[in-house]
Parts: sequence; C-alpha cells; structure tokens
Amino acid sequence: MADVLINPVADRLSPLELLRVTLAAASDPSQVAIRELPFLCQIALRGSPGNTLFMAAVQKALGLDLPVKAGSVVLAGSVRALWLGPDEWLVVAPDGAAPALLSALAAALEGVHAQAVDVSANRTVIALEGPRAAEVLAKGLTLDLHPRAFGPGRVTQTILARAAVILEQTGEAPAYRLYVRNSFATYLASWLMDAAAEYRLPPLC
Amino acid sequence: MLLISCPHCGPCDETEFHCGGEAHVARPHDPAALDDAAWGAFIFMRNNPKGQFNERWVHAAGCRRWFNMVRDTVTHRILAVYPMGSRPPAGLGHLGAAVVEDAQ
Amino acid sequence: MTKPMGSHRTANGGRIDRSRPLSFMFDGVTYGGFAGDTLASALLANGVHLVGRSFKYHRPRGVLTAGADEPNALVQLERGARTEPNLRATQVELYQGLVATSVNAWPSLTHDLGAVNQLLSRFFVAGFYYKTFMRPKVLWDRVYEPFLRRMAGLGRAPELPDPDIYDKMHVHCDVLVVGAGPAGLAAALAAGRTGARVILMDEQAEAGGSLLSSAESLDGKPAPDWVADALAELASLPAVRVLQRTSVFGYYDQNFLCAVERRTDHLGPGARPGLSRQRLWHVRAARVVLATGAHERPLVFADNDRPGVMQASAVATYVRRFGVRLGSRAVIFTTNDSAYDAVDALLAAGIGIAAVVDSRPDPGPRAEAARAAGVVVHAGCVVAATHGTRRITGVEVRGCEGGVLAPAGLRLSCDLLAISGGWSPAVHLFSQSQGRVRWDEAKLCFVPGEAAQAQTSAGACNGTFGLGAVLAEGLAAGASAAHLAGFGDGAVPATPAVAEVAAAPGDALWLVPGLKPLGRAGKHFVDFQNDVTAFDIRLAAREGFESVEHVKRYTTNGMATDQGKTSNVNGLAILADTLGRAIPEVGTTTFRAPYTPVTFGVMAGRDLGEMLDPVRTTPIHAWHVARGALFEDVGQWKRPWYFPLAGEDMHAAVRREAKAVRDGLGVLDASTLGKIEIRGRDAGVFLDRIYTNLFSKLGIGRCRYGLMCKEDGMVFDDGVTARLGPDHYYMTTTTGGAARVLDWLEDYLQTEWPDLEVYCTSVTEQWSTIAVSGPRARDLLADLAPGMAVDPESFPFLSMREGMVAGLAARVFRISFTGELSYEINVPSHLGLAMWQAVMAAGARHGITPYGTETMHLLRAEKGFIIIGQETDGTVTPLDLGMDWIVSKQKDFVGKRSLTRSDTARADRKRLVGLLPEDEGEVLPEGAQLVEMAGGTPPVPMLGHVTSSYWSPNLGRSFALALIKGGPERLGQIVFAPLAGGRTVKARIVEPVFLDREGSRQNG
Amino acid sequence: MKQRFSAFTLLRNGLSWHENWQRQWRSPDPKPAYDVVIVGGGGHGLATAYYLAKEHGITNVAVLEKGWLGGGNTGRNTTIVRSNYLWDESAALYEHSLKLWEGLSADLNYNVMLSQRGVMNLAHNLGDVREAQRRVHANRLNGVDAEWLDTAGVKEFCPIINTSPDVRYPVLGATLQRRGGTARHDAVAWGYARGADARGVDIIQNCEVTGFDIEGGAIVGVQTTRGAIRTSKVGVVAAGHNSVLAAKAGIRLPLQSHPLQALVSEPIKPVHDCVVMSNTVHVYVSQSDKGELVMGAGIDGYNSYAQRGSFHIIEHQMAACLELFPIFSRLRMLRTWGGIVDVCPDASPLLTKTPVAGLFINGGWGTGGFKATPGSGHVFAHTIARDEPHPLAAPFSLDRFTTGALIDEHGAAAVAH
Ligand SMILES: Cc1cc2nc3c(=O)[nH]c(=O)nc-3n(C[C@H](O)[C@H](O)[C@H](O)COP(=O)(O)OP(=O)(O)OC[C@H]3O[C@@H](n4cnc5c(N)ncnc54)[C@H](O)[C@@H]3O)c2cc1C
Ligand SMILES: NC(=O)c1ccc[n+]([C@@H]2O[C@H](COP(=O)([O-])OP(=O)(O)OC[C@H]3O[C@@H](n4cnc5c(N)ncnc54)[C@H](O)[C@@H]3O)[C@@H](O)[C@H]2O)c1
Ligand SMILES: Cc1cc2nc3c(=O)[nH]c(=O)nc-3n(C[C@H](O)[C@H](O)[C@H](O)COP(=O)(O)O)c2cc1C
Ligand SMILES: [Zn+2]
Repeated sequence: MADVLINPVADRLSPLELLRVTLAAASDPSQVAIRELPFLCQIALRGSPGNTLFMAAVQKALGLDLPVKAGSVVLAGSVRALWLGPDEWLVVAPDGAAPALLSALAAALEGVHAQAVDVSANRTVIALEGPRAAEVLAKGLTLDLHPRAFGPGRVTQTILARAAVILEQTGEAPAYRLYVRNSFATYLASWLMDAAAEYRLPPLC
Repeated sequence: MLLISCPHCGPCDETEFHCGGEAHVARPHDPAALDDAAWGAFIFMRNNPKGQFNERWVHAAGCRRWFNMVRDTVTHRILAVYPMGSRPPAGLGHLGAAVVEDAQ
Repeated sequence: MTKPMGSHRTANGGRIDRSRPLSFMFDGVTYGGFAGDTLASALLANGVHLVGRSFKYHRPRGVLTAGADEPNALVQLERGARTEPNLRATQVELYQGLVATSVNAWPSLTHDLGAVNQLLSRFFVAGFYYKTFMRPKVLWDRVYEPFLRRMAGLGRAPELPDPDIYDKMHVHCDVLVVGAGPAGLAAALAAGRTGARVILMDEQAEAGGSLLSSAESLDGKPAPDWVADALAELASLPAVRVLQRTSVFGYYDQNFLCAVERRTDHLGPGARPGLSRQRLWHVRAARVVLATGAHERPLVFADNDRPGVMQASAVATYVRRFGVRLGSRAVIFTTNDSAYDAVDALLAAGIGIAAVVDSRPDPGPRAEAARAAGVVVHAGCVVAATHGTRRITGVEVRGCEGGVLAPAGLRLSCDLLAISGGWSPAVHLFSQSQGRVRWDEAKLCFVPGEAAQAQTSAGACNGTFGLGAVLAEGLAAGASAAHLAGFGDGAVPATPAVAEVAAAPGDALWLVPGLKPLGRAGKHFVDFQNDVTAFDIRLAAREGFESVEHVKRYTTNGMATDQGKTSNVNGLAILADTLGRAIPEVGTTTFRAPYTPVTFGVMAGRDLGEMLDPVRTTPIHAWHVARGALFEDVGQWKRPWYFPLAGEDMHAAVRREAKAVRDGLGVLDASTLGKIEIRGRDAGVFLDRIYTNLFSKLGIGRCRYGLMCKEDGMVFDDGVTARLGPDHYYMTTTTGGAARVLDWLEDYLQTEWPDLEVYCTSVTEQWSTIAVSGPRARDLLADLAPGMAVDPESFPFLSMREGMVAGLAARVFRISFTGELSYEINVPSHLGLAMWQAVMAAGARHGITPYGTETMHLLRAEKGFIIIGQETDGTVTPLDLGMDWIVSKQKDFVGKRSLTRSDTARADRKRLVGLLPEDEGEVLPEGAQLVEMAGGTPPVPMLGHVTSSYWSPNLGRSFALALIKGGPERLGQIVFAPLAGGRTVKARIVEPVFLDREGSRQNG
Repeated sequence: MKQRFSAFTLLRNGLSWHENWQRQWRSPDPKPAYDVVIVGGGGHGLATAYYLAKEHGITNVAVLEKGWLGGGNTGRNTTIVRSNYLWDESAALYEHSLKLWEGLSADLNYNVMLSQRGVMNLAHNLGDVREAQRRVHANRLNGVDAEWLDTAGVKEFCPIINTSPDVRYPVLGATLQRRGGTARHDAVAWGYARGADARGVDIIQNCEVTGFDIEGGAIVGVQTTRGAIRTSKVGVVAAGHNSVLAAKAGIRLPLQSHPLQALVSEPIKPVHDCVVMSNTVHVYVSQSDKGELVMGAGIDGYNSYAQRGSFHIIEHQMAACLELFPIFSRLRMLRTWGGIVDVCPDASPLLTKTPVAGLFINGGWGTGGFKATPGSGHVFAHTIARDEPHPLAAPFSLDRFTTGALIDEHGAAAVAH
C-alpha cells in the first residue's frame, strides 16, 4: 500500500499559509508589512561558550563563531546564529539546510557536551517591516526598540502581547523577524494585523 | 512593575521574569537521613523577611537563566543581582535558617 | 427646548474659537458653545449653574472648579451603548451634538425627589447605617438593604457592550515630564535641548496649564504666546514627544508610570471608527519630572455648596480662558493672595464685585491694589452664611477674630462667590512613587519630601507658587534630569523674565464659624460629592475615630470620584483641630492610583474576545474543524473533543468512536503533548532523580512510562520517555504540563545540580503526533511503512523506531494510552496534516475513525490509566494511585522522602479504585462524593469521590474511577453516592482495571 | 454600660444634635499586665478578644495594634463571604463562621451589613465543571448550601454576564452558594472593637509589638513600642506579618507574604446584584451598597510588605472581567490598593499552638480570611482560653507540615476572594 506517499517538500503546510492572503491584504509597505517566512531551517544549539572544544566544533560545522554577547547575532553567508541565552543559540539558515548542518554539527560535536536539535518545524517566522513596524511592536512589547537600545544585528527572547517570541532586528528600516511557536502563530499574526490596522486609516487630525 | 536586571540580558520588565522564592535553600544531600520535621522544614519553611530578601528569579521569557537577587520587600528596591551558586554581595540580605548549605 | 447660544460670554478674548459654534444638549435642553469650550464652560456661558445633585442629600450643586478636581459637576455623557457615567463636565471637551444629563436626580435636576433626604439629614449623619437596621434580620435582607442600594451610585452603566476599541503602547524615555504648565514646559525644554528622549504628558486639550488663563507675561510676551513658542521649540526637537489629553494616573516601582490618552473623545462618539478611543501608555523613564500643579482649596463655611460658589482660580479660568461672564455681581472670599487674580480677571471682564472678604486682618499689597482699583475689601472678615437655593443670591459677611464671629455684619447680594482657602500641591503621583510628603507650615500645604525614586518635583506641585520661581525650578529640574540620564552638562537655561508680585502670607482658616453652632444651621461641606460636613468629622472624632484613616472611612471623606482633591486637607485640618493635634501629627490618607478615574476598557486594551488568551491549535486543526469536531479547552489549546456525525450527540459519538478503537482502528491528534529532547552524559541520572522510576537502565530504542512528583510527594506530571541513544532521551509530558515541566527541569539543572551535564530543549511543536490505536493499527502501519518491520518481535510494545512512513522520515512510538495496540507516529509538524491525511486515506479500508479527548478519556479509564488533574489534584501520591510498581525503592527521587511522612504513609488515605454502579445504565456524575451509608444528616462522613465516570460501549455498562479512603482494602464493598434531589446511587468497589487486565491487547 | 444602637437611639441623638454619642471604644494606655494579649487589631484579632470576653469570661485582655484598627487586610478586602470549601476541615470551619455571620449584626449591636446575595463560582472548561461538581457534592454532605447552575441558570442569576458560547472561555456553569455574599469590612472591625471594649478589653492602637519575652520556653510578656507588657498568653493575629513576629519568638512559619490588589469603580446605580468569581479567567466582582464595583485582582508573584502591587496584574484581571461583563467597559476605575496576605503552602490557615507555651498563632488566611473572621476569632478564643485547640481548629495546626496532613484548598484559593 505504498500509494499514500507524501512529498516532504511540496506537501508541507506552514502555520500561516492559510492566512497568507489576509496578511498581504493587511500589509502596506509604506506603513507596515507583515508576511510569513515559512520553513526556515532552525537548529536549537546548546553548549558552553567556555568550552573551547564546543566553540571550535561549531565554528568548524557552521563556519561562524557563536555570539557570546547577550542579544547579538552573528552571520556567516546564509547562516545566522542568534544568541538566546548564555548557553543557548538558534541557528537559522535557508529552507532545506537543516540536514546538512545537523550532520555537520553532529560530526563536529562528537564527544563534546552539547545539544543540536532540529526545530525547523517548531516555530515559524513572521517578517515585520516598514516605518511603523517598531510602533506596532511597541503596542505589545515592554522592550525598548529605540536605536539607542536595539537595532539591526540584535535579538532577544521576549513576550509580544501574550505570546513568547524571539525578536530579531534584521534591517534599519526597520525590519524585524518574529520567531513564534506554530500554535501561537495565528494569534500573533491576528494581533499584528489588528495593531497595524490603524496605520491604514487616514491620520488623526 | 519592577524593572529587573537580568545578569545576562540587562534590565527587563518584571513580566518577563518569574520569582522562585527564597534563594540559597539547597536540597538536602540525603533526604532519607532527615526526620519528618527537618524534611518538612526543607519543603515548607522559607524565610519571609520584611526588608532585604535573598530570592531566586528566572528570566522566564528571556534567556531562561536563574539568578539570585537581593530585594527590599518594603521598598521593592533591588539591591543586588548575583549568579546562582554564589554568595550575596557583602552586607546585603540575610540568609535564612533553612539554608543547609550553599547549592554549589 | 432650545436656549440662545452662550448669552453669558465676554465680548471677546479667551481661547475658545468663536468662529466655530457648536450645539449640545444638557438635560434635554439644547445650548450653544464654541470649539475650545469644556462642557462646564459652555454651560456656564449659558448661565447654567445648577448642574448636579450631591450623593447623599441631593443638594443642588454647581461647577466648583475648572479641572480634574471637580467634585460637583458630574454628568452622564451620551446615551445607548456609548453612554458613560460620572464624567466631570470640567474635563469634557465640547463637540458638536454632545448630549449630557445630570446624575443622581429624579425626576429632574430642578425637582429632585431625593432631596427629601435633606429633611432627614439631621439623622443621616456619618455612619448612621451602622447603628440601625440590625433587627430583625429579614427586614435588613428584604427592606433596608434593598432601599440603601437603590440610593446608591451616581450615574448609570451602559446596557450594551462597548462599540469602541482601546489599545496600549509601551514607551521608554530619558525624561518623562508630567504636566505642561510653566514648570513642565520649562523642564521639557531644558531636557529636550540636550538631545535626551523626553516625553511631556498633559491631561488637558492644550498645553500651558495655568498659563492659559494667566494675565502675566514672560519675557515680555503674553503667557499664551510664550506657551506657543515653547511648543514650537519642543516640536522642533526630534527626541521630544508631547502628548496632550494624556493623564498620568499611576506611578509604580522603578519609574514605571501609566497614562491614558483620550484620542477621540473630543471628536464625539464613533467619530473615528477603527481608531482606538483611548490609549494606555506604559512609560519606563530613567528620570521623572513631576510638574502637576496644585489644586485650590475651597473654604469650609455654612452652606458653601450653593451653585455659583466657585474656586477663585476657576473663576479666573472661566473668565479669561473661556470668555465666560460668570455672573453680574461677585463676592470673593479668601484667606490668601491668589484670589486677587480672580479679582483682576473679573475687573477686566467688567463683572461687578460686591466685595472681597479676606480673612486676614492685614491682607497686604494685593488687597491694597484691589482697593486702589475701587474694590471693597473686608479685611479680617469671613462669609458666615449663604443664601439661595439653585443659585447663590447672597452672603452674610462677619468680622471674625480668633475663630469667633462678630455679632453683626452685613449681607451682600451676589450671584457668584469665588473662594480660596489656599493651595494643595498635586502630590498624588509623588506620593504614589512612595515619596513622603511633609507639612509646610509657612505655605500651609503638604509638599513633597525626599524623592523615593529617580524623580524631581517642580512648580506648584512642589509648593512653589510664584511664576518666576516655578519656571526656574522647571528649567533646573529638566536640565538636571537630562544630565542624570546621561545628557547635557546640567547647565540651567536662563529663566524668562516675569514681573514679581509682592506676596503676603496666607491665613490658616480651616473651618469658618457659622451663625449657629456647627451642624445646627447650614452645612459646612468638606467633601462636596459625598456630602461630608465638618460636623460629620467632629462626630467621628467624638465617637473615637481618631485616625485620619478611620475618619475617612467612617465619614467617607475623600472617597468620592474626585478622591478628595478639594477635601482631604480641609478634612484633616478640621480633624486635627478637633483632636487638638498638629496637622502633621494627623497626617494624610494614602494617595493611590489612579490620579483620575480610568476606563476599564483601556486597561483591557485589545486583550478581549479571541485575543484574551491565545488560542493554540495543532497543524491538523483545520481538518478537525472541517470534520465537524467539537473542541475542548485544555489550557490554551483547542483539542478535538469528539467528532459527531449528523444527528449524533456526544454520547452517541463517543460510543461509536470508542467501539471503533477497540474493534478496529481509531486515530487521535496527540500533537499537543509536551515533548522535550534531553541530551548529555548525565541524562539518565538526571531522569532517575526526576522520575519515581528508573530511566538510566532503559534500553536504547525503548520507552517507559514515568511519574514525577513535587518534593511534597504529590504527583505532578506523567508521560512516556524514550531512550534514543546512550546520552539521548526524548520525554513526553501532559498537554497542560509541557511548559511547567520544562521549566522545572531547567530549575533543577541550573540551581540544584549544575554539575550534571544535561541539556533540555522543547520540541513540543516540532512534531505532530498522530496516535493510531486499535486491533488494526499494525496493519495500517504496515501499509504506511512498508520498510518498517512492524511484527511484535521486531517492534515490541514500549519501543520506538525511526523510519519512513508514507514517504516521510518519522519517529514511531509503540505506546498506548487506550490499552489497544497503538502507535504514535511523529513527523515534523509542517507535515502533520499531510501525514494525518495519509493515515486517513490508508486507514479507510480499516474503517479508521477519528476520535477526540472524550473517547480517549473513556478508553484509558477502562484500563485504569490516570489523568493528571483528574485522578490527581495535588494531594495524591503515586502510592495513592496504586502505582507502587513505579516507585523505585533503590534510588532517591524528587519527592521520595515525603512519601514516608506519618500522614502520607497512612494506610487509610484516599486511594484509587474502580466503581461499578449497581445499575449498569447509571453513570455516576464525576465529582460525586461517596459515603458508607445512604441517608444521614450533615455533616455526613465522606469516603472519597468519583474522579472519572463513563458509560462504556466496550463493557456494555457504566463504570467509574474513584479515590476512596483505604480503597484497595474495601474491594467488593458497596458505597453510596448521594446526588442532588435526594437520589442515591449504589456502586461496588472493584479493581481499577476494567478491561484486558493482562494487557494482551496493547502488548500483542 | 454601652450605649445601644437602634433606630430609636439614632432618632433621639439626632434630636439632641448628636452631642451625646459615646466613643465606640476607649483609647486606654496599656496596663503593665494582662491575662491575654492579642497582637493585631484586625477583624480576627478583635473577634478573638470579643469571644474571649464573651464566651470565656476572660476580659483582662489587650488588643495591640501597630496602626489603626482594621487597617490591615480587614480594611482592604473585597468582602466576599461564603463557606463552600472543598475539604471537610475547611467546610466545617468556614460554615461555623458563616453561621456566626448570620447573627453577627444582632450579636454585636452593630450593622455589619451582611448581604447574602449569593456567590457564584464560574466554570469555564470541563476540568472546572468536574471540580465544581465535586465541591457541590461535598458541600451538601457537609451541610453547606450549594447548587450547580447550568449556563442558563447562570444567566438567570446574573443577567449581565456574557454567557455566549463564542467567547474565549465560555461559561459552562457555576456553583452557587445562596447564603454567600458580602459584608461591610470596616463595620466588622468596628463592631467587634466596640463589643470587646464594652466587655472590658483594652484596644490599644499605635502600639507595635516588637518582641516577646520568653522564659523557660513559655511566654511571659511582650515588648511594644509603648513599653513592655506582662502576660502568659499571647495570640498573634497579624495577617501578613505573622512570620516576622514568629521569627522574634524563634519560630519559623510556612508562610510567604505577597501583595494582593483590589480596586473599585466609580459608584454607579445598581447593576450587579450578586457576587461572581471565576478561577479560570481570574475575576471576582460584586457591587457594594454604595454603588462601586468591587473587584479583586490576582496575587503578585513576589514577596512584599508594601501594600501595593504591580499594575499588569490589574490589567490582566480587567481584560478577563470585561470578557465576562462587556457592559463594564466604559465604567471607570476609581481607586486601587493592595494588602499583604500571608499564604500557606496548602492555602489553608494556621490556627495553632506553638513550641512556645502560651504563644498561639492565627494566620495564613491568605486571600480568603475575611469570611472566616467570626469563626476564626471564635475557635481561636477557645484555643487560647483552654490551651488546647478547638476541635474545628485542630486540623489547622503547625504540625501538618511535618506529618504531611495538608488541607490543600488551592482549588478554593486559585482565585483570591
Ligand atoms: C485585596 C484583598 C482582597 C481580599 N478579599 C477577600 C474576600 O473577598 N473574602 C475573604 O474572605 N477574604 C479576603 N481577603 C483576605 C482577608 O482580607 C484577610 O484574610 C483577613 O482580613 C485577615 O484578617 P486579620 O484580622 O487576620 O488581618 P488584618 O486585618 O490584616 O489584621 C492584622 C493586624 O495586625 C497588625 N499588626 C501587624 N504586625 C503587628 C505588630 N508587630 N504589632 C501589632 N500589630 C501588628 C496589622 O497592622 C493589622 O491591623 C482579601 C485580602 C486582600 C488583601
Ligand atoms: N499665586 C498662587 O498662590 C499660585 C498657586 C498655585 C499656582 N500658581 C501659578 O500656577 C502656575 C504653576 O505652574 P505649574 O506648571 O506648576 O502648574 P500648572 O497648574 O500650570 O500646570 C500643571 C499641568 O499639569 C497637568 N497635570 C496635572 N496632573 C497631571 C497628570 N496626572 N497627568 C497629566 N497632566 C497633569 C495639568 O493639567 C496642568 O496642565 C504658576 O504660574 C504659578 O504662579 C499660583
Ligand atoms: C469594599 C471596599 C470598598 C471601597 N470603596 C471605596 C470607595 O468607594 N471610594 C474610595 O475612595 N475607596 C474605596 N475603598 C478603598 C479604600 O479607600 C482604601 O483604598 C482601602 O481601604 C485600602 O487602604 P489604603 O488605600 O489607605 O491603603 C474601598 C475599599 C474596600 C475594601
Ligand atoms: Zn536574561
């Protein structure tokens, strides 16, 4: 009975696929735009930055030095490492990169106290861009996003409205990425659309 | 709304944290060796001072790390933040009687 | 009825826009006003002075103030869904078509039946209700209390849900300045020029504070022009933000302040659909400058509450800022210089002044100046009584020395009485910040003491009253705040030049004697809104209520919607006098948030409806919806509860689903289960300490069910954990416990056992979990995973395999929560729906049936499997559950020591058993309590309760699980469940496994 | 003899311009010695003193209050009174209390405004329903009136509740205790104070207890800011501060002190004629006889001795409240405040003797002790007078934390009340 065969790429459904059109309709690049970046490769990485074996192994596998400064992001080519905690990172890469990166990590980390787990399907990513993006976030975020306090290359785990998110600033414009657990994605997307709605109204006199 | 300085992430709103009660209460090494009263004290008896309190917090919505803090329970002023497994800065807080020994 | 527009206006001037007339309605009458008016100014400009009735005595009341401190002029705004009670007319901006009604008056404001209370007022003194209505109790229950309640309240709640929306914003700044009067503007300028991030918030429609009604000039400019220039400069500073119509209402720890911005209220109801009506600002500021001004104190004299009695500063404001001719003949009664500002305003507007009554025997230069302008000043005199009902018509003026009235005086007729008893700095926010106020005997007011947070007070709120000094203080506060926040060098800009007026000290006159002993003629109101009189305060003291807090509560002084802005200081001064104590000894009551009332809606913000709490769904959710599932809330998750076919109720659906699983094949979306990857050299040891049973010896590729306890020995969570490699485990938890368990593991790892080399990572949502269960599950898996050896030897119960299922790399666990042959197929959640569909397609020929949580609960109960939170409630140990087999004797684990405590080790604890109702069709209600014998009068000793109960199509009868004292020793005994309506159900205690005791179904 | 309060005396005093009202309680200086000293002039402490005098004839009693009497949690709670607790021990204690409430105004000759308007506890999910029904069944067998209402019943009992099935957490039903309701918090303190005072008890305000004198393991006196007082029996009834005081006697208590916040709306005409509580969405609300909506928020997570908490707790609670009561959206919050509640690990109180002879502790009432005021005072007076626990108090002793015989009322206390 091998007739039920699933295509592991084509048959995927991202958490916000069903909202794709709605998100597009709610977006206005001159104000704020919201869209899903589905299926990014994400790897949860744990290890001690004090362990030179670990740091070296990761450098070897990913071609980058993991960020040790709180809240920072290191990029190398298409791979980025997000600092999540003093012994915790999220490695983000394009769709499809996970198997290769994971096996490279597994090989390099052999015998090292570390953990690398594929979490590509654990969270989805929402891109939020446009001049009003920071203001939209400020409606539900207790953090300070002012350029003096945050900016491109910065990342943090926090709570947006009532959902836990990883927030990364990717551009000056500003542009942000919100990494959110699948089950919260619909809530968060709805919340963002609601928060952004007023910027599509004529301005308050 | 407290503003708490996570030792890793810096100042963040209280809503990102979770308070874990009194700090420096180590789990006994050999629970079986304790009588009911001593074991009961370990589970239930905690310091509850009016004034400086050594307490544990975790940056639950942020870096997920636990740390210690001395906070005044009357003014809500935060006097020190220090890592798990270390002693409070000299002259701050007072360790409760339940402290069998330091965790680490 | 329509009245001509604003017949009581000055010829010109003021900040109203005379080119923009507006019409509005008050108590059914249409009036006219102008843009820039408040409802209060517009009413006054129409000669309407009677605007409300007081709470207790229903006394006619007029507008007393021009701001947030207004106690009298409360209105019900608008009608229908957008109606809003108790708004202060002094703060409501006029808009076209505004509709307002007075509160607490029936049938009308002019003829109010509640006014009969005035006749009984002699008996309705403070606290009278504590002294009566005690007996008989039924009269209290049926008559008195309902009557008191009917008298309660002021305005009315809407009867419909709110059509408007509200939202929130979080901001951070270097310097927050509260109040945009001269002090606040100066502070914002000084701080803003340094480049610091400055936010200036002010509750009024426009900035300027008292300068908007000031006749003074700054640097030679009229005050309002200086304000305009200051605003223009602030607008040019990119890091400065000015928010008008924004009331800062709360000052919390570590410089966290909350404010409400009224974004659309001034535009009228529903004017801006889609835009939030009000916005709650959360501000975290490095430094705060409070520049909130001061409130003028009324004077306490007999019948000081008549419409037409008004704060002197409000008189100046209405005349100058709003161009209102408040009357034709005014009397000014004051204890201090500031009322002479009202004199100047009235003179300039050409309003007649009958006299100034100044309590000071020697009132000083301002009085001299007034006299020079032709005004009669009665020095050393007071107003001892007033006349008029719906509007003041006259006053009795008497000399007063040492608190004793002169035997004779004169009567002045007037239609306006401006009063000033001095000023109370608005120390509300300062006090909320935990700063202590101190009494300033020279200034006769409470002023801020030492700051408790990174904060400075400037201007009138700091007890500084001269404009030059106010500006200087504001500039210094702003410059220093910025400097302390890391901006600028702290240098203070030059103070604008203002003309200083020589000032004379004010007089401490807290209670003006009346013509008769206190309370016998006329009422000396202290708290206008709550009708608290000086007499009430004296009475409270006489009855032993000596603490200012007791007096507040006994008399309700300061507890009305204005929170005593005009009454607190007078009240405590009268108390101090009564007790023969000094004012600082009596002290103030506690200032609390909010500074002015805040709508509930804005506190909820957008967190309503679906956004109250995130709805979490699995990747397969849409399929469940399409299939007509009903859902159960489990924490934030929506889980399919059951899948009814047309015409089925829950019972029918569950019977069908449950039969399908036992007889054929069922499928459940188990994706919500918590999943944790655990890795590290010490992973096994760690799990041994966390679970009651042993995991370090588990074979690779094998799974084991485990229980976790808290240190108190009570069961906390459960689940199956698999060993994927030598140092690699995969833990599952309950749906509700997922986050809790992960946090708890981290807690132990980080704080208790940091020496253990273990990392944990949540993968709850990485995987979709599809449980296929039933005798045909193996056939299905064989179909879907042709490459996987699924025979019992190759893939035994409690093991896991990784392999290709329907073309996908999957993790398959052979575990069972139903007691049937079951597999849990895990695939990355992006593919969960695809896998579910594949399972449904492949299962079609096996008659696959999707089932929900209800069926799952039934099936596991047939096997006696527990559910955390149903069989357990935080008071149940593993032994209570009869799970001794899972409690390791060899090793320590979290909670183990607690199991041998004397009470926890008792044999007659409530323990898990099964129950078979005598009537096989009778399903015991879950939660039913069990007793040894039917009947009896309460309290009836209880043996325990039913934790789970179902009718089972597989057993063909009802059954239940229960926790019963000494349960296992009572097997075979009969217990009774007394139910509502006197019915009792009989049931027999049995072993808690009802089906396949040997486990051949799941193991086979 | 104390002046009696009645409609008649009110009338008579009105006619004499209220000049003849007596003090409701004296303000004596502390005597050097008392038979019993009660530490804490809240409702529980005052009730204890009242019943010591009334039921046990012990009148040489001082109540020492560090501030103004009734200024602790008694003066800052949301006044909900009910007795529908789950476990037998609690049900017995709170029902004992409710029975005393029902005669209290008459007993004290002080109108404490008990208003038995009914308390509903809402159920929003299947787990809630199960727990609620378990409680109803247990209550009935314990002689506590209890009913289960379905959604329609809830709507009928409280028409302004949103019972639409389409809300985030629909109302699936509720337990109802009709005898539950509210009472006037201040009047309870004042009524007991007046009653105790009339029987000879000295109520001493502005007198903080700063230490205990203990000799040979027995109490011999207390130290106060107004001097030392000798006594052989001390009852500590200092909600929020019990652990601080116990520590001065060398005793550790399983208590943690947290802020609990409450708020009132501006007064409005009556719209809400019962008490509604909800564990799941975390709300409790009633309307006072003066017209304010009285609402409780959740407990703050940190320990505190400041009578204030964090604002987000209130925001959270308000969202839940509006979900249940959409018509409240345009009403306005008038005042917020906080109290310090000391909480036991099992959410049940301590009514206990201590290792120090003559030292008794009554505390740990957490978020829900107002309703227990009469009962607590009554059984605690017995415990002190007889030097042995009243049968209803016995299960609430300190040694349950050693034996494990906890009385876990977290279900009852999951939402403060
Ligand atoms: C916001 C809030 C809402 C609540 N809602 C409810 C509810 O709806 N229903 C309900 O049943 N319960 C409720 N409670 C709980 C209830 O208020 C308390 O359990 C109860 O009032 C405790 O009474 P008490 O007399 O023991 O304490 P308190 O009234 O606090 O009295 C203790 C007294 O001890 C004094 N004291 C402390 N230390 C010393 C010392 N060293 N020397 C002398 N005196 C000292 C204090 O000043 C205080 O006056 C609520 C509590 C809060 C804070
Ligand atoms: N002659 C006197 O005795 C006397 C007495 C008092 C004031 N004054 C005069 O009044 C002026 C005082 O200046 P100032 O700047 O200190 O006060 P101000 O009254 O001019 O300004 C205070 C401003 O703060 C706003 N405000 C108050 N509380 C607020 C809150 N919680 N949130 C947002 N905004 C809030 C007010 O609406 C107002 O606009 C001076 O000109 C002074 O001479 C004179
Ligand atoms: C049931 C109840 C009703 C209350 N009603 C009012 C009220 O109508 N107006 C008011 O200002 N405060 C009201 N309060 C709050 C008190 O003013 C005060 O805030 C509370 O007793 C706590 O004291 P504190 O704020 O002085 O610390 C009420 C308090 C309670 C417990
Ligand atoms: Zn952190």
